[in-house]
Amino acid sequence: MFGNSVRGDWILLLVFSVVVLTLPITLAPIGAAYPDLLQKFAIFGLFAIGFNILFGLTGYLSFGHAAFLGVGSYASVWVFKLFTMDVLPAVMFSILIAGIFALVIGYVSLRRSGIYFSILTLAFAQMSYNLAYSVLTPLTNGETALQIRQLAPADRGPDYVLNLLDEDLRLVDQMFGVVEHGIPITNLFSLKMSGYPGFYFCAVLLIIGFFIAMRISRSNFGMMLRAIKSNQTRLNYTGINTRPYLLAAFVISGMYAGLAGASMAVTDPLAGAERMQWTASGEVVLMTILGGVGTLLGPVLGAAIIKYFENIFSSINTGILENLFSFLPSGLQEVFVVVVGMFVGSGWHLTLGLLFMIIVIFLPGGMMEGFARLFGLFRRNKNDPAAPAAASGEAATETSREQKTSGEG
Amino acid sequence: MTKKTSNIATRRTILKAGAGLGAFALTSGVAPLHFIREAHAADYCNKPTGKTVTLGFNVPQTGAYADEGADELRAYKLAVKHLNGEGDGGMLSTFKPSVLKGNGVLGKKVAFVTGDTQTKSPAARASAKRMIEKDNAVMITGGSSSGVAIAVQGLCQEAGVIFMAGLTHSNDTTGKDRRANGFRHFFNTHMSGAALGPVLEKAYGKVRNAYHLTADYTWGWSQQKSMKESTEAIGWKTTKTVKTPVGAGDFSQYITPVLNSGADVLILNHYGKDMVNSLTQAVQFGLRDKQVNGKNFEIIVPLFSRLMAQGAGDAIKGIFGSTNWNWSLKDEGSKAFVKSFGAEYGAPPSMAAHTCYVQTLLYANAAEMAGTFSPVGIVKSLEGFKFDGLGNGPTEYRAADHQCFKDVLVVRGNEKPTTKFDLLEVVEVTPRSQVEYDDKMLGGSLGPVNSKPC
Amino acid sequence: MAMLEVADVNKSFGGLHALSAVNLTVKEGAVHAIIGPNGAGKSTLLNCFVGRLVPDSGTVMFNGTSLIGMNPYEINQTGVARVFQTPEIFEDLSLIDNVMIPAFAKADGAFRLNAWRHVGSRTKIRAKAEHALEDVGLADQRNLVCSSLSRGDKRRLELAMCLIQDPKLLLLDEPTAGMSRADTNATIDLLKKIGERGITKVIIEHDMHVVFSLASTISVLAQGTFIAEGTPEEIKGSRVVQEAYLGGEQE
Amino acid sequence: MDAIFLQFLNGLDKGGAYALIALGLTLAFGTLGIVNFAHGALFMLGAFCAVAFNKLINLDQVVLDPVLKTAWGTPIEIRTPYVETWFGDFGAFLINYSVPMSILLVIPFMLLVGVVMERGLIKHFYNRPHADQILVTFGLAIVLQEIVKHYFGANPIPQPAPDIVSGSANIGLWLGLGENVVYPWWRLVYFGFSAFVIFSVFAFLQFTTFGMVVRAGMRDRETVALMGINIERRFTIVFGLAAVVAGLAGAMYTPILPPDYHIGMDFLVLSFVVVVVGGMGSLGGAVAAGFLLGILQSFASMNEVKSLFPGIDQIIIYLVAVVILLVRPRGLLGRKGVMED
Repeated sequence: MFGNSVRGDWILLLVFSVVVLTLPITLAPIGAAYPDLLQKFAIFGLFAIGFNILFGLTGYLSFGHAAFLGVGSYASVWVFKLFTMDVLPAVMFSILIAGIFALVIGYVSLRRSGIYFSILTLAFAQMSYNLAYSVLTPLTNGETALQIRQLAPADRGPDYVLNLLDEDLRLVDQMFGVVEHGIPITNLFSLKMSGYPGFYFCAVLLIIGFFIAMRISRSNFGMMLRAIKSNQTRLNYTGINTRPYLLAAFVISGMYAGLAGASMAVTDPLAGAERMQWTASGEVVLMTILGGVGTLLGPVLGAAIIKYFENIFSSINTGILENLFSFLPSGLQEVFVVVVGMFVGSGWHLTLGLLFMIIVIFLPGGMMEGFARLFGLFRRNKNDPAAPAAASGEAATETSREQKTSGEG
Repeated sequence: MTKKTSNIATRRTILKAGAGLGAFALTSGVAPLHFIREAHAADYCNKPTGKTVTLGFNVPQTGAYADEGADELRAYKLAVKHLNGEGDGGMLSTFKPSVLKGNGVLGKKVAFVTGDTQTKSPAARASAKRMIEKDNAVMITGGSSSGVAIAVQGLCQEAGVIFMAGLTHSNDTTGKDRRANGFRHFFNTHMSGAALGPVLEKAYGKVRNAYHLTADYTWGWSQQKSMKESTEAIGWKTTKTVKTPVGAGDFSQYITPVLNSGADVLILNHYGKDMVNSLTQAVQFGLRDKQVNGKNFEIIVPLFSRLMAQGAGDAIKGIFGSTNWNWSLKDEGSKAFVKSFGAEYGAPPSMAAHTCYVQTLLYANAAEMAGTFSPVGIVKSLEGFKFDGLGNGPTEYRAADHQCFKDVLVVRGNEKPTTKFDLLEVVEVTPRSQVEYDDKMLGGSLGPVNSKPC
Repeated sequence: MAMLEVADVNKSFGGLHALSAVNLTVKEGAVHAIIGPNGAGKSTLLNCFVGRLVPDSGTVMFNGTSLIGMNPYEINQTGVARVFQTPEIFEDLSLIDNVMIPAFAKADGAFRLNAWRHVGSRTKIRAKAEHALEDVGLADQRNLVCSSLSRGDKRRLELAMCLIQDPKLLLLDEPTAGMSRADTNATIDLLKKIGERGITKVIIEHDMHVVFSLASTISVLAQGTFIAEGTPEEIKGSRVVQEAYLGGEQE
Repeated sequence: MDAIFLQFLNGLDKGGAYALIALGLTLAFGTLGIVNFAHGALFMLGAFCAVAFNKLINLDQVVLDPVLKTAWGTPIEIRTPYVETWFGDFGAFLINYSVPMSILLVIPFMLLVGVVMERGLIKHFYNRPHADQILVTFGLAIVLQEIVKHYFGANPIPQPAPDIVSGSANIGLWLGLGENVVYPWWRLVYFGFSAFVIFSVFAFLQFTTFGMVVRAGMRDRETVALMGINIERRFTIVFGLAAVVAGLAGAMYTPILPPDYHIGMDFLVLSFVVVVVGGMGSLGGAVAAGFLLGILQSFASMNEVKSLFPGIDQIIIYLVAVVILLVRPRGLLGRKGVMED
């Protein structure tokens, strides 16, 4: 369907964009069409896409990517506090800081490979988290999380002790004479970034991020990254120094994480240390694997599924279930409520765990593999002789489409 | 559709395409939705328009505080029942002055939505946002830690709904992080310290050396500061204060230095799992069998929760601490509440459950008094509201910081519990006057009430 | 003119002397075979050329520059390519990608952040890669994923990957090991054809049929040191070699 | 001096726990090449075996008090454990020793869990990418946790050690150190126990033919398989053994750390760090790293050290991990080529 041409990529991008931008309408029936969750879909989609550039293409499994997300959030909130509530400078600054952070951590961690690399990244992230939670409180506001506050009084005398955690400066905004009532809201050229505008902001970032990831994946650089995953030794004997490639991929994916962190701060200007904990790093790993490692769409899908479970399944309580099964006779209704109740509300983790197992047992390539098989079935039913080839081609749209599609043709 | 296609076909560069899509989004996506929202714009956020009013119960359902969250949720459900006139009415009958009639609130039936905070600020905010944006909740309540409470309180302030804090003990919630839209019934670290001071003096004398182990985050520091101040006020010396990582699990490396420090009191500024572990281990190290400076070595846990204390088993016996409320209290309100809760769930309520139940009633009553659910109206009726019959004796919501002022319970681990719920005995009810402080002491300011439409 | 000069190379692992005082000169344009019994140190020697191992002492000079201490990728950039005993290819990628990667490496150097240039858009390199696949007879399968190839085809692919870089020196580590007689002959023909391009080759080989069909010079390694060197005819006639090696092996 | 000695003891004790957890993990991880994110859950299951055993032995007869009522009006229940009714003092003795005796339940139960897990799930993942292994074992860990949470709640559950070892040992007197050098008996027991288990596992692998085959299989699986040995079945048993070791570590730790359903996750990251710092595929490395990290963590928590480097106790483990992995590319005793790609 999407050939291996540049044109095919444009079509994919177009379809992706349309789907993302119409989510507020299409997701309404499953109760996911409200700004916060849509924002989360876009933000974690972005995070997972970036993570996939490293993990999906090079095979290097970072277990500390949440650190870059956290750093991005902190950087953004500091820009909001010190300079301006306009989001663009914050986003730029966050990407930059996350990039530098990734450069340093990547430079050290990439001296090792395999599980040793994973543990190095994990160690750096855990150190960041532990320090941010406690010792670095003057910079991070610890457990309470870094937040936007009211402005410090304008007429500060020479004896005034400025406490930047609890009062803000917003020097640039003040220079332009912005008047604030209470705590201000982030904005993009004075368009408020909460609610749906915030979602569209994140959605546009997601589309741009998707586009860049797609280009990287199809590029020479992307091919080199895939070659690293496939056989690093051969690459070395082929005249390629793999370290700069790995480092570049690491930094790029770190910058994606920084961007995701900034988007979080934009839509919800509060940066806490939990964002950097290993569970957060693990979450993006799970998202990517769940959707399909090395595929373009998979990570976005995986992110959406996990966030959907976290926000919607956890909110279903017995009252809702009783309504849902009210059409059943009362005895049966109770049974249903009890049984289903185990999997929703406080049991949403159980459902998630089962989902992980089922997906990985039956669909080794993640959700995207499932779609590829579905397409395959669909095609075969239509008695199309080229069906199997086309089906695998569908999956390969994401990975290495060129190789497989025409392979059997 | 043709417009989009031509966009892509003709434009080659990413920037143009991105801008095109962005523009598409802003023109055709945002505008209509905003238009729709504005179309039936209310005068405040999530104004209930139907026959029900929705409250958002945001409690931990997974993670270390899941049981506490479950107990909170039970209390909320009970409160909703009572407000809607079902069940025995619980504290509705003892609550004075109250205008609640047991027919819902302002003629609307009370409905609720639930969510999982996971005891993480971002998750708690996401959950609260869902309640506000999707379920049109007009009030959010719950929480089992101060970080979460402060984060959600900030969110409610921004969104323009009322936040009735659940279990949050840090000074900051109504101190430097206080918000006009947020209210706290629970007590704080300052009150714990102030209440414990005199009791400790009576029990352990004026000459003591205290060693603090403190959870290394804001609540821990705040608790340590309060305890240090109040114990030093009765003449005790502070030997050392040591910060311990949150979730350390094994505290042995922090406990052994206590043995040689010359201290004769150990103060554990820990809560939840940390408290269970550090207390269990401190007792295992024989601290309580020790004699230092000719005195028995003592351990103090400033904030006790019966629910969590179960995890420490026998280790809590005889240990002093403070609590917001305990089910063994004999006033009419407490009796009514315990009876109603126990009959419903077969176990007495925890202090977290109590505070959540009370907060719901207080909110409902305030709405009834104001005749509206608008935050301005609620804030006006709650500020300076004096009430009784909700288990804590005469209580006041102070206008300056939205903190409840009431008597504080000093409790002690029960030496001979008759049931598994009977873990704490109340040794002293410290009067309100003794724990009260100036509202400027903790810094912060409420700011304006946010009652704008969302 | 000497292209590769190895002087006094020693390498030991623990107490085992894998190479002792090895000297070797490979002339430009030569097809130089290194033979010897198992464990004689042939692969160790090759590993010293490409930077996988660093000799304990001695020098390895390639066109006047020392290779010692250089990274594998730097050595490759000086014009040394290697075919491994077990094929080292990019198993998950297509044949064409496998050949294009070394072509890019040759054209772009060790690192370039060419994240924007579409793989398919560089027609010149693609054409070259297809040509290289044709040379080894794999052009029909260019879009297959490599893991599906037979062992012999993998070996030929690896050869194509080396050839596309136009190396000055090609190191072949048992290029026909495990191949059928027909495949072996095909490989010999292929290597002969490449020989016409004038690439200097060092071949390690067990199969004397291959060695005598291809080599212009043969060196015999036994127990970590060279015991003889000469043209195929000289080696065939050498008593020393027969005693040390051929006598036991030839049927 | 006394303080340093005590911290050293703490380090040994902690190290024993770390080593025990890491040992089980590295058996599965280094031997079978499985990234087992459910290892923490196995530890947790072991701990809850002790809880369940305790509950089982405390199964009680409920008699409703005719007079006393609860605050909500139902009669107060008087509970007497059946074992006490039936066996009297011996019953009380059984209850008192429930934690050590729970080993009797832990060993068969965890062996079963391990074998079922390997045969039913892990077996199918040997040749799958690590990513898939992570997802499936993590999913399994969550499911196991939720099941435990469903039955035992989320709060920690106290598990008292037997009375005889519930106090502290006055080591100071024995060794001629100060009188403040005391150490809880149970921690000494735990240390001895972990040393015993570690020693047994090593002896088992070192001196039995079974162990020899497994060790050979760790080095080169294919060759051993070619020799006609049913390595598959042996690996099943190894996985079962790993589960038992993890379970024992968990069960015996309950008096020190009252278990809750989440306790496994708290140990998961740590156990991976210990295994990797020790070096992949090395049992000795895992044990050495466990003790090294335990001891360093104890010393880093000393007030004197903390005042020099604030917060050092929170990051010491990770810091040491980074340093070791940079100095020694494959950890303390790791072998080349294991889990490097």
